[in-house]
Amino acid sequence: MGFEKYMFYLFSCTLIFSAVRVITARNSVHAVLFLVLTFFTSAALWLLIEAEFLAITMVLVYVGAVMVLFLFVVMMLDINVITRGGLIKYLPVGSAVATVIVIEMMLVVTGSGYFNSAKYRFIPHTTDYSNAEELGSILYTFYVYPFEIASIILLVAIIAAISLTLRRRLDTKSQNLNQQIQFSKSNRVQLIKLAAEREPS
Amino acid sequence: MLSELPLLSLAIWFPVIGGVAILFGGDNPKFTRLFALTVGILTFLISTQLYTEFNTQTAAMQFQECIRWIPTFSANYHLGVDGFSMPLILLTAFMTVIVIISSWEVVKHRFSQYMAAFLIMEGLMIGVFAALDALLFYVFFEAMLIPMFLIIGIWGGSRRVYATFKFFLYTFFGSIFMLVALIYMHDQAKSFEILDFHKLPLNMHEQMFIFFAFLLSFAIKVPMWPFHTWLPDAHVEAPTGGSVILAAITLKIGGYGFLRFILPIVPDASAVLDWLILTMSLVAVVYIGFIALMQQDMKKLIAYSSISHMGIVTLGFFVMFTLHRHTGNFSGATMGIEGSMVQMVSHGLVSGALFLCVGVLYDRLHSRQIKDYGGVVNSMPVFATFMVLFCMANAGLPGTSGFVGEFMVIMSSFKAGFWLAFIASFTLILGAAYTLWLVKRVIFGDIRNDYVASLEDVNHREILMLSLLAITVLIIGIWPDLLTSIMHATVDNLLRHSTLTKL
Amino acid sequence: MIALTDYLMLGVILFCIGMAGIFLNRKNVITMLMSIELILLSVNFNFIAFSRFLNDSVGQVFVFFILTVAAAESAIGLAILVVLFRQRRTINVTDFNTLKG
Amino acid sequence: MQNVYLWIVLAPLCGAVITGLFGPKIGRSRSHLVAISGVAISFLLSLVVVYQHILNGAAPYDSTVYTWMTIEGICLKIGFLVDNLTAVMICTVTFISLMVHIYTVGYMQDDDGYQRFFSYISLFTFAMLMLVMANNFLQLFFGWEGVGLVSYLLIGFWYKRESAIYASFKAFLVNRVGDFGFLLGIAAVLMACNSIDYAEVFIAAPMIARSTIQIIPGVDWSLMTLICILLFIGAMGKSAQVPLHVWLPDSMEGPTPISALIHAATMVTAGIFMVARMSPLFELSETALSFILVIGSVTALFMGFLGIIQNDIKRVIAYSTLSQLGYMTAALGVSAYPAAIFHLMTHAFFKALLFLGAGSVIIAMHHEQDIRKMGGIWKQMPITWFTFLIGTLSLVGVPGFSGFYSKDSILEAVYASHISSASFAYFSMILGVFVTSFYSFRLYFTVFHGETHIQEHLHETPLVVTIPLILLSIPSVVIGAITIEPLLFDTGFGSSVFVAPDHNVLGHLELVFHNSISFGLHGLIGLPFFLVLAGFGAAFYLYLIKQELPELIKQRFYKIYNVMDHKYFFDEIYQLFFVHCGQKLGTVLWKFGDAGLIDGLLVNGSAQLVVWFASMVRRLQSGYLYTYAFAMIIGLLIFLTWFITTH
Amino acid sequence: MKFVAPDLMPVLPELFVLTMSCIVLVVDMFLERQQRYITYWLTQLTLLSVAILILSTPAVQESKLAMFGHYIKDTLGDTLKFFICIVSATVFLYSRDYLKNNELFRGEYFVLGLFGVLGMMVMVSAHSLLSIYLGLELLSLSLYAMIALNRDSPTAAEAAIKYFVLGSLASGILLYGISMIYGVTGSVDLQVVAAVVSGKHDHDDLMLVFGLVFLVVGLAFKLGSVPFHMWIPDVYQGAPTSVALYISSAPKLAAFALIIRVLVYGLGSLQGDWQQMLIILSILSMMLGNLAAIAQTNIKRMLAYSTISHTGFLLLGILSGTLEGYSASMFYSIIYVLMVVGAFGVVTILSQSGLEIENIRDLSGLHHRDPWLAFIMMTVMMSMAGIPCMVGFYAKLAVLQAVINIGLIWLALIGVISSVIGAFYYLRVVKFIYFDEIEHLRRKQSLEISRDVKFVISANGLLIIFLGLYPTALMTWCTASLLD
Repeated sequence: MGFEKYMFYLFSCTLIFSAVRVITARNSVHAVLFLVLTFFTSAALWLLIEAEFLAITMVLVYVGAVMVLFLFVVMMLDINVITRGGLIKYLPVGSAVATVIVIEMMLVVTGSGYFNSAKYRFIPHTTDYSNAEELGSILYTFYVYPFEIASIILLVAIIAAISLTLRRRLDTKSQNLNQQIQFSKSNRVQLIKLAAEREPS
Repeated sequence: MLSELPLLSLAIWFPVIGGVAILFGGDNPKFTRLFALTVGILTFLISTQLYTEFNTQTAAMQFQECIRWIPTFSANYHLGVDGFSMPLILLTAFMTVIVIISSWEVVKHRFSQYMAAFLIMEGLMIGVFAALDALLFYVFFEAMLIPMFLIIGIWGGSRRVYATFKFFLYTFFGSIFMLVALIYMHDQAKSFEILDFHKLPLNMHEQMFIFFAFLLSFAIKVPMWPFHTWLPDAHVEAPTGGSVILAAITLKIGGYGFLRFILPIVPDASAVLDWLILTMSLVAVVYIGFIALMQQDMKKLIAYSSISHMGIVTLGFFVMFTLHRHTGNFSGATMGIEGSMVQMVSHGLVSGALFLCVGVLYDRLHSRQIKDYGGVVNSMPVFATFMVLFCMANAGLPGTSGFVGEFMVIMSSFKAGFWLAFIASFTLILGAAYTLWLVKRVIFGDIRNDYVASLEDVNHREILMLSLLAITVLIIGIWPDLLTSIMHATVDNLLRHSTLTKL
Repeated sequence: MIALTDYLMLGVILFCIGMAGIFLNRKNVITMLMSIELILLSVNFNFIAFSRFLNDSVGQVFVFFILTVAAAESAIGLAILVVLFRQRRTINVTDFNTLKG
Repeated sequence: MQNVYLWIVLAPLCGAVITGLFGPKIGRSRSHLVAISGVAISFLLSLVVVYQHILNGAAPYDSTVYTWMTIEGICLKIGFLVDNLTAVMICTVTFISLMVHIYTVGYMQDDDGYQRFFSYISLFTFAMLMLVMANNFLQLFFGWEGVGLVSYLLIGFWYKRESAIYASFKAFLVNRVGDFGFLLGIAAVLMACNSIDYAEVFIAAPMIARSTIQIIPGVDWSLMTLICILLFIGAMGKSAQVPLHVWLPDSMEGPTPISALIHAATMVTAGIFMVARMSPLFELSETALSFILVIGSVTALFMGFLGIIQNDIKRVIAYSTLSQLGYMTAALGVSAYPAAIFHLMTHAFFKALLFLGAGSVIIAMHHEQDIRKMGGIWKQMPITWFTFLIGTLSLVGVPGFSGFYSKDSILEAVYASHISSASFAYFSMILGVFVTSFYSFRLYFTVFHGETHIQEHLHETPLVVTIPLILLSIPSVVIGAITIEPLLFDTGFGSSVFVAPDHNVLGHLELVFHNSISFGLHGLIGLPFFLVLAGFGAAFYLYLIKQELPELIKQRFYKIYNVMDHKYFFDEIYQLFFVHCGQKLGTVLWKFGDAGLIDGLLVNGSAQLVVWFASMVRRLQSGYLYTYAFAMIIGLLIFLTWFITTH
Repeated sequence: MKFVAPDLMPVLPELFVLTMSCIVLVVDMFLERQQRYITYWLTQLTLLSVAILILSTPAVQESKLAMFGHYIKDTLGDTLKFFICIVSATVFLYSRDYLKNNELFRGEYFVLGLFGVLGMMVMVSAHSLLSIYLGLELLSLSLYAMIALNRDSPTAAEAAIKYFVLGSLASGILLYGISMIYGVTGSVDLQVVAAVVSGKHDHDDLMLVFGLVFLVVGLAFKLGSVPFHMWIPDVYQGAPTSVALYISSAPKLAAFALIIRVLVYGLGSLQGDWQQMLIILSILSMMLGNLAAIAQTNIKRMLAYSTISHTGFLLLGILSGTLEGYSASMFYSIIYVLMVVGAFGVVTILSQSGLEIENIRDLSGLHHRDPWLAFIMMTVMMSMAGIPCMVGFYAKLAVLQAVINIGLIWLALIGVISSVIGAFYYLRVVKFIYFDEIEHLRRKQSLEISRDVKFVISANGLLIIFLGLYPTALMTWCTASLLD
């Protein structure tokens, strides 16, 4: 079982490192890429406990779609490099709070030894077990209601994204033929009679 | 015939509906005031019916009406009157008529709303006195704040916003503690009936808590020293009618609360803490008396005098415990309580009348400052007569209603202890001092300035309202039995209640 | 064997990094959005771990839904961000304080 | 009979109400007709009463008119007690009042407030009658305050005068101080007897005398003494005894008829009457009696001194009133109640006479009151002069005049008394006789004799003025001689006055009394008469012969003069201690206590605190997203820490 | 594995809303700008028919599970859904003219609104932590979008991003809690969770409480109680008034349902723990909400803080842990919604012809411009302050009674004191309306209020008074809803 352990620690370290980099990277593009790495490693970790379907979904949906969206937005907004500032000032308090929470939560989760009880036992699947099949079979039966709601959520996201971002940009210089041909000389050029600037000599 | 009708409900809702009707009736002053006067007089007639058909022999609630109201809270729409509430209802109805007459043509601005506010106010105040359900009482008690808030805020003087906020928040602040106490007792009694509360056994700890909760509420309403500072502001800024109602009725609600709630519900706490009330009352009499002396604003002076007079009222309520401690029996307690009741009614009439008098002057010169007047008697002899009469009543001259209550309370408190009566009697000197000094500076003397010279004497309308009050003040002064005879049974009952320990 | 608590610890750490990312970061709204992703990821860790160690697939189904919702959320979040950027020409967190008090 | 009593009271009231409310409508003449007839009816009926009670010896009448209030079995009633004491009082009061009413027609004829004035004096009469006819303390207090009120109105009758309204205000307030004690006294009575009916209280009196009360914890005081002293404080206010006398001289600001009414028959006599009426109580407390005696004798002497230096014709008489009231009070102190009432009555006549006479002079002088500007007018105003002289002689106590009989009997009574401080009282009162004589004749000489300072020729006042003078001068001369025997030594006051056997000083006097003539003749060789003569002589010398001498004396003893000129600084002290300190206290309590501490600090302070908190809270909402998130995390952290550690 | 067809009958209202939303979405695409009112009326039609539909289904005797335990049909749900629909319909009515004036009268608004309603309905009748989460997200996402919908408003986007980030953070926290609960109980079905939790003993409690803390924090955020309230003021102020109106109203009912479902139905055995948390939350909310509201000049912001304080009161009832308390809270939340719809409604209605009501001062002299609206606004304010004769009083009374009932008098005292503080700013609104003169800028502006709007806002105001006189019916309804 040593190998799995090593893999776990390897991925865990990578995961934590990249997660930390996500929030500390100056360059947003880097941050997004670190997030991608985070997702990758977590997918790997999930594979370690035989949650294959979700691991795959993670990579496909998250890395493949959502992260790309992130990257897309980051690049579109053209704000890749941001000077750091302010962080140092609040860092002590902030990190202290974060550390306290981490320690507290860890103590609770591990301290009581509750999760080491017999109830929580890892039973490896047999080789003919299909994670996707199992999930799929309950997803469309017992979880049809949540599934439907999830679909509506996606629909809402679509509507929202479109209605928020779709607009006729004012600064694009596109031609409007209809307008163009409606103009004539009379409503474009106006002749104004001006008095002579100099006295006729 | 009339007694078959639900008189109390009529007395409450008739003016309220009348007020609402006026609100929707549009802005025709002529019609509005006639209508309002009609409503006011009819309500008064209804309430006189209460007097004439009142059975003085029993302490039980009379004219009772009881309908289930909010079963969730086991609250009922329960009305009824006894010897305490009936005179106050009568007073309310009477003073409202006076106020309507007083604002006949004086108020120019949003007239119909003014009238409506007073009529609605009347209904709510009668409701406060008639309610036998604590929740209903509270509802009326608080709802009353809204019209008063508007009356001061809309038609008030220059600092009206400050005054009305102070009035509202201060009173509200007090009453919420009462609400908590009421809920607590409801929790114990499973009912909001005040009469059930009277019977509710409570230990000392609970009684203390309830006592203070009620005290805060009623002490602010009365107002007792040191919770009085809202009153001068509110009085000064309120329009004449507002001051009248405020002084005549709303302060009485505080006093009424002592009788209806504190004494019968928490007798033991009252007995233990009576020194507190006595101290506050006596301080009010003396301290406020001195302050009243120095006021430069007529309304403020009368307002302070109100506080001082209400000190006598609370003194009378609570003197019985000391009395018992000193003499071993309760003989004399009745006199204290009835004296306080008479004092309340009388103060309602007298201070109301004084505010009307100030209003009469204010309508003409638009100043309430004493220094702007002087020698008013020269140009307004009839008015001066009334003013002097009411001032004398305020100073507690025998033959006027102002004397009766003070007399009885002092008599009673002497039994309780010499010094109580001694300090309370300072009201005789201080009351005379500040009131007559006011008279001296405003009414008498040579004409101070051209404005005073140009004053016109009271017209028929003003004579009507002032003489109505004057006659009432004199009648009560000359024959208080009219008023006290209806209370005897109730007071006896109260004494029985509050002398029995609940522990 | 990898213990359940190992995964839970990982979840805890991720959760806290995510939270720290939100309140430590003063410059970039996008980082905030990404921190949220981290928090959701930590929750996913929890669910999956529990699901596997309890031998109950509900947890994984839950994660499935979380992923879906998270995607939708990111879409909307980014859309709002775009709107914001178009108006303010910045995504600096410290610039977004016209609403306060 | 009840109707008679009722109408005695109601007739003046009707007069007052009619003239007061409808005066302007019914006109002057009808107004005074109404008022005068009201009092006249009252007077005639009171004669009936006198006839019934004093001459026929009818039993005292004690009955209720209506019940004011019943409470706890205590019946507070309005009712009449008519006995000999009352009869004497109402007769005196109505007679003087009637005279004043008639006189007023002449005196006030040019005044705008004519009807009002009649209304007031009728009301005054009514209140006084209510007072003397009361059969219980409540009604007594009603009348008590009633006369206070009307005196307030009357003193301030000329409301345009700043001094008048000041005086009226002062009078009312000082009276209120007295009433303060009086009301407490009533309360004490009520506490002790559970009744305020005279009859019941008097029956209970011996019982009260045995009980004690602790006012200062640990010290037992006799309840009766307390009651009596409290009641007497009331009397001090009304009857203007030191130190509550300060209002009386100022009350001269009112029109002269009022002064006559106040000083002679009503108001100031109320206190004397009250103590006499309460004799069953006062008799049981020697401490109280001594107190009364001291107060009375001090007033008698020291107020007399002040009369010497006054230059206002009415003020001189006013101080003489004070002094005479001191005599009456002293008489009460030695339990010579009949003597006090007797003096009250005779004093009422001659004092009314003096005031009205002074008023007559004032009318003639066109409302000039300074005696230094008068002089030598006796020829021009013979009736006034003569009646005034009679009044003066009566006042100083020349034997044969009414004043002599009453005053001498008081002196004798004091002399005979063994109550503590009686000797001091006797000394000061006997000295007072000289003083009285001196200032009275000083006044008389300065006004009517000596060189005239008036250019124009004065006319005698009209008949409406002089007739009352004449009518008053008759009793001033004779009433004493006639009534001394029935009032003092017969069972004159019958059961209405109670004197303890060992206080019965009049009993001693009775032993030596044969009849009024011999009493008068005996008076001619008594010490008092010599003192009167001495006073006369001194006044004659100083004010008619050596007129520059008073000025010299004044300069010589300037310090004493100064003290007296300032009336022993009573007014100044009161001004400083009560008025000034009261106002200061009021201002401090108001500005500092109320506006500053309670309203400023507590009420508005807490409101401001809330507002301040609000602005602080508001600042928490910084607008920065990370602050918000941070707050959430902190909240989470706190919750976590708390609930995890408690588990 | 057999495919089991779920019983769709109980879910009919949700399905109806879903279908109609899609129809509206599609129809709207083919509509010209001038025909947009069709979208509006379709939306109203949907909401009203759902309301009728809910009412017309026979009252269930006992709660009924559907959709494999993800959905529960009970009276509580029906009642709340009914009110959600009615309130949302009212909200759309009030905002109609506002939307037209501000170029927001677009199909998306209504579609998103409808989806939001759907989300609330899902929340209300959720019976598993999963459906709760999804309902919540559906609602939240719709709200995020609606806030930012006005792309020209500089504040809207800021409000949206703030709400979005914080909301997602809260969802994350909530989810973390759910995951812990799931980890301990092994289920997300509320019934199972409840059964497991009630069978647990001391040692497991730590884990449960650990999860509970996260859950409560997440719920507190949705409800907007201190210290998880900070989004509320910014969002209310930044969002278009009509959206603020929407956010402030019906979602509170859903949030109430959420708390009842999770804390009471699911974790009722942990009442001792969440009671303490709710006490803290409620004290902080009452005090801080009222305090901060005093300092506000912006009316929407003020109402936001007032909402926060009301949240505190609402929690009072829930934390009492008695049926009486729950029904008091339910009553409170319904009444609160009634009031806040009135308040924001008046503000929305008044925001006409480019003169947005932003500051409280903008209401100056409203009495002169429209006495009736002024009266309604006063009624609402007084009701919010808890002055009797207005129904707000009974709401407060009911929750106070609930806490006093369990002996927490001090808590009731804190509550009432804070309500005194709160009365100040409500009164200040009345002051501007009644005591002050019209601002110069608005003097010429005449108010044009559609008849239907006027009718409904009047009904709204009068209902507050009527219920103030006779609250019995509604109270009984609330109690009855919670009985099964």
